[in-house]
Amino acid sequence: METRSPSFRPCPGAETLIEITEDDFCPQEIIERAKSTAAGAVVTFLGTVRDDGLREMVVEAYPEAALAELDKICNEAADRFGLTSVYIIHRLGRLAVGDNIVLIVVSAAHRREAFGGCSFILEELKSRVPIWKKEIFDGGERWVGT
Amino acid sequence: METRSPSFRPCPGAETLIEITEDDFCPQEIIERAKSTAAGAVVTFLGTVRDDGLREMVVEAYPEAALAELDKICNEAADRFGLTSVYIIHRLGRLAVGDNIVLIVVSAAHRREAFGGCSFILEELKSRVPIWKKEIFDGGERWVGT
Amino acid sequence: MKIKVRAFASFREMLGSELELDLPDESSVQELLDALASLNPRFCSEAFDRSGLLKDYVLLMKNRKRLDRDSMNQALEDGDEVAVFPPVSGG
Amino acid sequence: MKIKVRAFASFREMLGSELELDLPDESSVQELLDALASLNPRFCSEAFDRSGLLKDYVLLMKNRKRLDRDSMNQALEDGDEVAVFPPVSGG
Repeated sequence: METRSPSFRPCPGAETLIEITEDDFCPQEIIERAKSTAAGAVVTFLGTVRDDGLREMVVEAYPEAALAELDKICNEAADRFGLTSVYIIHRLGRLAVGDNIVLIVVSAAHRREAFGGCSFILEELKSRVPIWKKEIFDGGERWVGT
Repeated sequence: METRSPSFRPCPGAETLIEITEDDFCPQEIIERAKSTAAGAVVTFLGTVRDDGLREMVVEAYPEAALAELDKICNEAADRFGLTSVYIIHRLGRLAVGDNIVLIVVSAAHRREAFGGCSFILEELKSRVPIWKKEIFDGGERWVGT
Repeated sequence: MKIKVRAFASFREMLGSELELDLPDESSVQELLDALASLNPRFCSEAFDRSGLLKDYVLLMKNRKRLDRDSMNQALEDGDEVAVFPPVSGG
Repeated sequence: MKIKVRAFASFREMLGSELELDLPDESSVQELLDALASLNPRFCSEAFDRSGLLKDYVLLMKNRKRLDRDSMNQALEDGDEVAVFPPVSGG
């Protein structure tokens, strides 16, 4: 299942894109889009599957609710940190060790806003967005955070 | 003038690369290098020339001293935040609006270390490393920070 | 009335990802949960404590809006979508 | 003795990027700066206050190590590299 959604409630002035998708993504492509002559700072968070002895990871979402929540977070962050653009891509499905899980790219005029906005989005994503990760080991499996 | 230097005092365990160069860089290439199965988080700062009404920017360095100071910062950050890898590239020479100026890519097991390390390196770079930027406007020019 | 139930993560593994329950008109959220508990004993023991109260960690949404514990007696309407899931862990 | 002087940013524009001064043996950092001031009146007025003290914002390195204001009387040695520059602004 792939769900693509350009942000449906864009923050005035901020360019936003939110995707929840089984496809891998290309950080470079998004970073290039985030660059603009109004922004002097682009901060990127890339989350990948860390080798904690696991064989693979499965990511599941409540896609409609997750997109709506990400969209809210995106607008909150753009307002609060005065961001020029916000891009969020979260992958779904079976992922191997080293695979990309999530990409957050924000741009702003200055570095503090860009760092603050990117880190805020990640924390909110982890605590509010209905997405779950299950780690699969050779000897068993467990849902992360439960 | 191009000055390339693999880090000469690498932090034990952390992969590091420091460059001061006239050439442009490719964030994707560095992000791919920063990814490792030991790291779950890659944080990237890209600084670009913001359009503040300027025509171009000129970046100048005391290259030997700048490389030595960046190397120190790199090792301090790796130690303090337990980073898996640190990459710093700073450009020199004449840059146009929108051009890349600086790239900092760090990886760590967890997001907090990666954000903390990347932001620490940028702040230290701005305050300690002998690199100067001059903004050139249609009506004049000024050295930044003086 | 028909209520669409969507379950995620560990609760999806117990209940299936999507089911439709036929409940008496004006059934409450609590009554929907009771019906789910009676469908699956594992869900019952994972989601409820011994006194029959929903455990704190269980999260609910109605029509994609979070429901808090004060809303358990809220009446549902035909076509409502109720989601039940454990704490989220994205990112 | 020969002292290599490297100047950066606005000071490079006044002094040139690299020059070699021939000073009496055991000249101090202060004496080197006085020599530089006498070379270029603009550097003199930008780097020194009216009482002849180096302004706080002027930064110095000897052999790529920062020199603080306590080291102004330090004797230089033949072949030393002294750098003079305004506050840095990289990043």
